[in-house]
Amino acid sequence: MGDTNIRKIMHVLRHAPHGTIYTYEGLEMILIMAAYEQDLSVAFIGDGVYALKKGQETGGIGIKGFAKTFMALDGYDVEKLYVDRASLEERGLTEEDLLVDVEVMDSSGIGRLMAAQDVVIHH
Amino acid sequence: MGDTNIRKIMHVLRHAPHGTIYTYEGLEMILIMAAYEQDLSVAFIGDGVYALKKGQETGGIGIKGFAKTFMALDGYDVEKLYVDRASLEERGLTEEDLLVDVEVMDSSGIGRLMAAQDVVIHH
Amino acid sequence: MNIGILLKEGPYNHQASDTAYKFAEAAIAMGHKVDAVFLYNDGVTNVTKLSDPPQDDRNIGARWSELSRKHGVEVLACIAASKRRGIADEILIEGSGITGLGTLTDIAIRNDRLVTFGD
Amino acid sequence: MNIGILLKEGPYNHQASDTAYKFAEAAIAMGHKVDAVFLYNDGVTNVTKLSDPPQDDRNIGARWSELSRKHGVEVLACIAASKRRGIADEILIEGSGITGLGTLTDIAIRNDRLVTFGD
Amino acid sequence: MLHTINKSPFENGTMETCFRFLQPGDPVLFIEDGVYAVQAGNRFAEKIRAVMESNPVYALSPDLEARGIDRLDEGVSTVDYQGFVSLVEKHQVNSWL
Amino acid sequence: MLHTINKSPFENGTMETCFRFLQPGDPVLFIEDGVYAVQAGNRFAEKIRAVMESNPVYALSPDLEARGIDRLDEGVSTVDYQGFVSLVEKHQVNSWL
Repeated sequence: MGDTNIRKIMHVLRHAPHGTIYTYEGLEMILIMAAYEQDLSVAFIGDGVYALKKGQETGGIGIKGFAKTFMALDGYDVEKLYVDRASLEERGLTEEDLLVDVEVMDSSGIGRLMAAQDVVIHH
Repeated sequence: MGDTNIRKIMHVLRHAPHGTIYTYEGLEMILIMAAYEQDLSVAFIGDGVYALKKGQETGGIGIKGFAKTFMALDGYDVEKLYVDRASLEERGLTEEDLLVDVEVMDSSGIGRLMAAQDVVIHH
Repeated sequence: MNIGILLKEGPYNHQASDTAYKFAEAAIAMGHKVDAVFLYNDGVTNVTKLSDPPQDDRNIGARWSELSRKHGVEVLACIAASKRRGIADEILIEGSGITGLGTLTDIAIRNDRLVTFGD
Repeated sequence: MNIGILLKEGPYNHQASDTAYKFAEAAIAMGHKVDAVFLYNDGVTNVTKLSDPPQDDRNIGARWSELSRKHGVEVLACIAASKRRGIADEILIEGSGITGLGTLTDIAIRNDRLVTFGD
Repeated sequence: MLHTINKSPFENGTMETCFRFLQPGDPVLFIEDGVYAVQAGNRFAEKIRAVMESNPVYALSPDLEARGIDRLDEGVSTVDYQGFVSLVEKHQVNSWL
Repeated sequence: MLHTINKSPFENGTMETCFRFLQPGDPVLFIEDGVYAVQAGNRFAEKIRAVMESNPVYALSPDLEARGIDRLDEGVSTVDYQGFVSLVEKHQVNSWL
């Protein structure tokens, strides 16, 4: 890997928000890594798609909300956001339910992108 | 509940051993509670049935094994051990694969026992 | 009604601590007695006073401490689970203690309900 | 081959710490360099020196400490995750440290592999 | 007996396991990530409907709001934390973790 | 790319999710509670067989022994921790947690 300074790093969000901290701390990691000018991408798979659901109001559970931080990713030049189509569909969600613009892809397409990464980190 | 000193307490083991500590710490709890002369029972449901699998040798993973402790439950007067039949069957296991004598029951039977408990603790 | 709570996961990583706290708060507001919160498995890490979350986030340890002080709720961590995970007397939040599983048995026996929260 | 390890769960509760350790040990035995073990989420609780497991059980913290001392493996806990969970300088095992997520990024960039263990 | 379920049924088998052991009339309360089960139009709509033929089904409203779930399967009731406590007043509790 | 799976498929959807994203030829390694997937005669035998048509499947032997699993689905290879490292030498890693 010494022949290139740019690594392809994919973060895979697979957990629903709030029930566990994985999505939130995953997002914190993505924001830091964004400053390092690597080739970053984020895939939302399974319950990970819920992280992008519009209308999350966390006041009642007493946990700080962070859904809007996904809208800031663009400002950090994290623009490759992939959402697994099958995960959306079985949850009865469509692109209109999501807070940010994403690329909705089939599993095989996301799988091909995954296979091309230097580093894959699941959250 | 003031009218009786004996509580019906059911422990439900639902996790496989070794991958997480829940089964092991669950067993520690059962052994302590056994000294209090309550009406204790233990149900093995889902991956919990793996706790009783014969032939576990944990030397290679560097974790202390505890399967044989289940064989000691009898000595602590914990004799009500119920195993969910469907959980065994989908895992390709039979009573012969298990370390201790248990009562293999249908879900509905275990469900009726559960419903009669004062306390149910999942591990 | 007298209620005991069994909490089986640590703070922040799982919502269990938050739900247990909100449940306890609601029960107290309704006039019930929350007798004790017993911490087991990773739940014992709820009572370290070294926790220092961001200022705009909830402080879960401090919240348990206050519940204990204001409403007499015993906040107790299992000793065997605590030893494994490095929870020791010198780092306990005020109002909490370390005890054996026999205490949980007492809690299960003397209360009308034992409600479990975890992963 | 140079290897970085990302460990996302605490000791004892999940097997992740054990598998990560056994993997690191095997890689070193095969002549590879294990550059660093980075601790994230509940993984930061791997490095508390207050852990005191039963004598017949493995001591996971001491094991990381020894790996660091014998083989120069950096054992690093994320600072934000550590603060939430009460992992602070005064209770760290020898050979471990607390650092930022930038360090993990460096680890991911400078090694041939980043291998993750968790729940 | 009150059964609580705190896991998403999409990633975890807890809900389906719980349903096998339910007794008729036992209330079921979805909390935390469990509330995704009762979002209208998802893959589990038929299973939830089947359970509701014999069991009352509740979901914790602060958990629904936190997750942006506004459309629920028909027949699901919502409760807040005090409503959760009220259910616990009436029933012993079986928390399916 | 090497895919590792550490969860029992009976309680958790990780294995089935991973299988949807696998590329032909990618090796799959079951570790920790994941190894229950390849015990012969269980409910997942057909799924494992289907994956093996396009992908090599491994299971970590110390994890199999710890769980008392001696009969494996035909075609599954076992590796120890050094064998795990050898797979990592040949492939980038995708740990499905």
